[in-house]
Amino acid sequence: MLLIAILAIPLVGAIAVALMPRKDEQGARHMGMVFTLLTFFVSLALIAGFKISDPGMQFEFSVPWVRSLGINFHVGIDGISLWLVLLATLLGPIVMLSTYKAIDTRVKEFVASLLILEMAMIGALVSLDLFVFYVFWEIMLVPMYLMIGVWGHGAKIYAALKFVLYTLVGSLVMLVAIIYVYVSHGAATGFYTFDYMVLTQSVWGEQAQIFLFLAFAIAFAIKVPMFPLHTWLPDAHTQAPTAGSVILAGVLLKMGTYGFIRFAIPLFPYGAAVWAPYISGLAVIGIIYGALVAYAQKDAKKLVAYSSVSHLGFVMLGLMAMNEAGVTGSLYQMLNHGISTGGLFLAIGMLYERRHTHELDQFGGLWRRMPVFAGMFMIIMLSSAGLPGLNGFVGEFLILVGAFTHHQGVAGTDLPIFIWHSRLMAGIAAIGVVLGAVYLLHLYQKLMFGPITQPKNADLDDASWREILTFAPLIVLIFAMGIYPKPFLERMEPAVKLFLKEYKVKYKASEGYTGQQPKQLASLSRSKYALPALSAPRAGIVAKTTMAGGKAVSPKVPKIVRPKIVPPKVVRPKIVRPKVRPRGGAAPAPRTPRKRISPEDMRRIRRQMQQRGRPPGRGGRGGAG
Amino acid sequence: MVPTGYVLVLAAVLFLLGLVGVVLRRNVIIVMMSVELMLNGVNMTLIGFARARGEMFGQAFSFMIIALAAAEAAVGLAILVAIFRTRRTVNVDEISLMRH
Amino acid sequence: MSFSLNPADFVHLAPVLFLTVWACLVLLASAIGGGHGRHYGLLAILGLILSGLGVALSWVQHVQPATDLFAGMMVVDRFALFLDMIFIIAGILTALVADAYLEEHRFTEGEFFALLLLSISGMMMMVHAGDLVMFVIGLETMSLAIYALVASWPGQRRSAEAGFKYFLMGAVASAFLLYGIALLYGVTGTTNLAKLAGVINGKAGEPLVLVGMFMILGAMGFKVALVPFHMWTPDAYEGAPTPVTGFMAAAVKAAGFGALLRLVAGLFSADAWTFGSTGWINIFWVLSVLTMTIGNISALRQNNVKRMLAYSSIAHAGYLLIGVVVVGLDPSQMGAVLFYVVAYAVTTLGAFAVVAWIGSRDVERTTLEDWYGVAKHHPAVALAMMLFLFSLGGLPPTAGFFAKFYLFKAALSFDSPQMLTLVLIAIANSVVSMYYYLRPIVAMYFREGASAPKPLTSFSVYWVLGITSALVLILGMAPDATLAWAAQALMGG
Amino acid sequence: MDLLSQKTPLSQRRPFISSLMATIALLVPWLATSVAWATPQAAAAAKTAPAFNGALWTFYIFGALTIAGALLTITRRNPVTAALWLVFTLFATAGVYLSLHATFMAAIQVLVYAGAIMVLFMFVVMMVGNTERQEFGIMRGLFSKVVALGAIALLGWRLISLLMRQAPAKAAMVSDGYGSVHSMGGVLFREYLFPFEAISVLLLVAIVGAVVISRRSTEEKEEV
Repeated sequence: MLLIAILAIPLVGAIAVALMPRKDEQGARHMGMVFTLLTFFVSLALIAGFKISDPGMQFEFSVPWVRSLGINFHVGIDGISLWLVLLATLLGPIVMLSTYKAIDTRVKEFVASLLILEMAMIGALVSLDLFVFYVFWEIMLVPMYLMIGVWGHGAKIYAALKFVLYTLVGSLVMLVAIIYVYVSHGAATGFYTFDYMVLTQSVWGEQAQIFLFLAFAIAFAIKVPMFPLHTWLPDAHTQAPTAGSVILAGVLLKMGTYGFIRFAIPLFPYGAAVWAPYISGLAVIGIIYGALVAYAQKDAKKLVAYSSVSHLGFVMLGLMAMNEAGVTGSLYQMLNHGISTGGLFLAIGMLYERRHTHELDQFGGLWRRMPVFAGMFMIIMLSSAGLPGLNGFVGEFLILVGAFTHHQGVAGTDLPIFIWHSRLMAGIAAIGVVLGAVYLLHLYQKLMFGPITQPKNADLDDASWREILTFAPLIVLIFAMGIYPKPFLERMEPAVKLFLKEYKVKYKASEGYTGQQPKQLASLSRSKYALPALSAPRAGIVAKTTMAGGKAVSPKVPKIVRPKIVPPKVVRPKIVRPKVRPRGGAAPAPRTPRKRISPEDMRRIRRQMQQRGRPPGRGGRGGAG
Repeated sequence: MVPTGYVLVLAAVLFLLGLVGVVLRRNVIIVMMSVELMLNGVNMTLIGFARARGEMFGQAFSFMIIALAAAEAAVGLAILVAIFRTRRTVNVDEISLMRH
Repeated sequence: MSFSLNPADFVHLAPVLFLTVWACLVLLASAIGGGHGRHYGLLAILGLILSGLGVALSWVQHVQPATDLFAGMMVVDRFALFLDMIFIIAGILTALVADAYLEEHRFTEGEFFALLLLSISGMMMMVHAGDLVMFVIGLETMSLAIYALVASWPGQRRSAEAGFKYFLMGAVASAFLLYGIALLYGVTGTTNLAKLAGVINGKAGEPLVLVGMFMILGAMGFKVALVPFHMWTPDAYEGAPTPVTGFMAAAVKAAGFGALLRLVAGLFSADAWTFGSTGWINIFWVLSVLTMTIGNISALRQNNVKRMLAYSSIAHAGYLLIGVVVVGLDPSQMGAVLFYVVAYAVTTLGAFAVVAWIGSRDVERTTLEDWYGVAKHHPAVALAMMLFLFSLGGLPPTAGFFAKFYLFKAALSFDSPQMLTLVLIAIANSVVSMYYYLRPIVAMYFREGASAPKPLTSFSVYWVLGITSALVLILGMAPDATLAWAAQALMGG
Repeated sequence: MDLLSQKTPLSQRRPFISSLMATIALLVPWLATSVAWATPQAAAAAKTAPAFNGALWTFYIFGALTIAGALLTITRRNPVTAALWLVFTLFATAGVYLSLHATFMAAIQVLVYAGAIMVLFMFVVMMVGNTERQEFGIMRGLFSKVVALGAIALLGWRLISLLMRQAPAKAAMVSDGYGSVHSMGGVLFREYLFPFEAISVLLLVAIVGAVVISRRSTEEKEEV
């Protein structure tokens, strides 16, 4: 329920703000502040209630949404998503604070969009149902589109359009893959569901995994953005208002990497292993390319935008290493990037408020006029550059370590080529670290040092209290995460370990499996959540329609293959199915809260399933025990 | 006794002549008359088939089509009149306002 | 050949008959009460609601499908009742918009609403038809009423021209339809759909049957604006009074697809046909790809919102054809296409209501420039329009998204590369379509208008906007009930 | 297709039109006599004398007239002439119907089609007046016309060759009352009862539609 509250507060806030009178701009800002802060404080309860040693999902909540299709509103977090959710809720009030001066037209709409965006981001991070995830994923588009289009500057319409269309291309391909997963899983098991926890217990055939992973990966890679698909990012960043850039860099881009780690890799481990070398190759290209292009920029915002491409290359590289150091490092780096790049955008936004330009040449020598601002900027810049002692260093270091031992990750192969591949990748990435320091220092030097060449810069105000307050939480976090990363890492660790363990198990199970249908693995540790208890599709609609393919195939050569559906003989255990409401009948029985089922029960149920249903030889329980 | 094939071919020719008229003629009223020719072709086909089968359904159907043709003609001609009424002052060459 | 008139047959068809009678009543009222400013729309809505109640009652009471009313001429099954409900809802919403619109643009009202009701009863006859005769009569009743409605804008040449173009093409299409029916009759000796479905299996290879079916298909393609037969659509949609355009896009399209589905399920999808040498499904496949692609690409360069929505309706017909393909393969998947019809109808009615709303007094403000800055002056309407456009484009959490999702799901449940290709093409089209759906949003939100528009102020339009946007959201977020109804709406069920 | 058109205005072409009308007038008694030939009794009588098949000859003659009339209808430049030729065609069609023993339909064809519908047409032709105004045209440009003609020719070739081959080889024997008012009434008021009623809705729509379309706006009315 806590997660539902965290989702509901921004939504309520958005509606409340939308209903406020148009004239009361300050009131709308305050209202937005109140709701983002409220969300943040409520989300702090997540840390308090988080069980460190539990690698599985916590704060789970599930309620049937569209019964006839087996869609549940299923949310939950684990060590992987916990900090990202907190990052989102933290950036909410910070961004809100930064807009007090920057946004002065249609304030009401802006605050409402911001709140809806926050809700959608959190929703995408916590959803454990592919359909729900997709819905939140797409809802994110709309407020961001409006933010860039309405409150942006320059070629804002072009940038907004590019942002939407790029993302849409990927996500629609993902939608097809999601539907395919749903349909094939349902056809194989008779249990139609989008539930992530159920679907991750199955593995698809090799061929299918390669394509399905690709479909998911395109969607996520566009969002990340990975190297050849990144072209929307500089436009969107440059044209967006500061708040938009901060949210975009801070959380929205993480959706891509999060999507990989949460959905693409666990669902299709074999596909991930096949594509991993290519992806890490692209990641490395992204690192170097992003850094070089960033160095060449004359526009501060574009520079930071390209630095994002470079930094997220690191994240992808670590992720594709598939070992503990790499994955933990990239998770950590996601947070770092959110904080430091968010901070950089904030700082540049503050300069923009003063000078209405992003041109590097327009600045210089600000150090003298704005010492406090310059100091804070330096800390953030150094964090972004990965100075030891600050947070960026921890993440980058872990990633490089992970990437260096990459070969141990890819399904345990020790072939020399993998070893050399990983060494090469890590080596090039290390150059990227150096380049990162170069372009960031270049940025800082251009802005802050040297003589004041522009007369307008001579009388700039130093950071106001509001601005200091905006930076304060970021700076505190930069130091905290750099000096004492343990509280963060120890909450990630169990989840990451579980992620890797399952990855290996599922990889082994799918290696060499060429069946058309997904097969279920009985042996995954997280499966205690994965009971078909959530909401079975209402008898009739889906089951009937998809099983009715048994029409006689005509003797002529079929151009379209009839659905090859084995009539599922699986009798699902009665105990765990919810009471199916008779259609059009009386009021539904009050939903009993979903029972946590003990491991004993689980074993019993599984035995029953095996005895009753599984026709022998369907390869259902293959895989690695 | 008339061979059914002859009737059907005659009907088809009527239908096609109507179609040619629709496609080639630019005079709206003649185009509408051509549509009537097409409908007559249909009617003749129906009656021919009805004769071949020795039943009345085809004829009843064609009866309906005559009524339908009357209704269509009424509406079409009414629209035509409306067009010409609004068009009185307009240059004839500018036939359609809606060209993109 | 024995025939006895069963009075109960009239009861089964009460909603249709009632609507016809009510139309006469509206006519009578307008004859007595005079022409202008009398809100005959409300009278029409009352009739529609009563008829809708009848339909609902029929749906609830429905135990056995009545398939042989009046010697097999009419059929009452849930499929038809479901579509009836769509027509009635579309009619109510259209009447609400029209009530304000007609007043603003100085129409004579009584006859307009009578025609609206008559066209709906035509649609009902068409989807209830158990025999090709009734099918044709229903189709023509609907079409003639729509031709007249399109041309009903007094003194507007554009409207009359659009009506005439539509009429002429429609008349030719009807002639083809009738010729096709005549050929089918000749070969099979019957026009009863149920009998035809039985007989036609054995005659699948007969060339005359093929020619006949092609002609019927072409004519139906004209009615629902499939691509080789879509030429009339933009002109007719643009020239027609906007409420009529909305009605055409929603109800006429629904009726056309309802009839097409009946034919597909009855005639085209007979087992021997499905994968036969002619491959009906393949034809629909190709038509679907053509329709959505050409519809979307043509819409890209439209500056006129009404015309753009016209092309978008063509594109949506293409998506709906995916549903036809699906139903052709497995008739029990009817729910997917019906849900899409509902979602599309509601959304497009809302969108056209906004288009109707924004114009005033003989001026329809339909170019994108006219829409600049609307969001500033009328944020609620702009928001509603954005919702409709996103729904048309298929973004969650709207009806359009769920409908598309459900349709794709139905299509992908056939494990066939051909269907996968079709869905992927549809996806590519969705992306393209998003480009032009965003353009009115750009105009409304991102641009500054020179002057504030003076739109219709009547509350009935706001009612429509409220209802449609609520429905768009409900269908997108809580589609359970509608899905269940759509799944029950099977032919002969 | 306008090659056959005459440039002379309508007023100077009266003699031709009156001769056409005279031809139509002559057709009527011919039709009447064909009824005698074409009735089943006559056909039965004809069996005894197979040398002369009355129905078939009726068909040949009226079929030829139908095609001629249709050709002339679609080639006339002047709508009035075209309408008259259409009337001619419809009469001839009625003759063909007679040869098929569809006596009731033949009567209806003359009464409703050639009578009522064509009067409507003539009325509009006269009302609209100057023919130059009536240009509309679905197909534009020579190319599209040629393509369309080609398509029609293809369709026609396929259709006609199919019909020749596939048509039922032997027509059924029919009883005396076939095609009469009585038998038609039997169908129309039994199986076709509902369509028969429903078509009245269609006609109602046509009437209301015509009224709606030809209404002027209230403003316009005030001005007039």
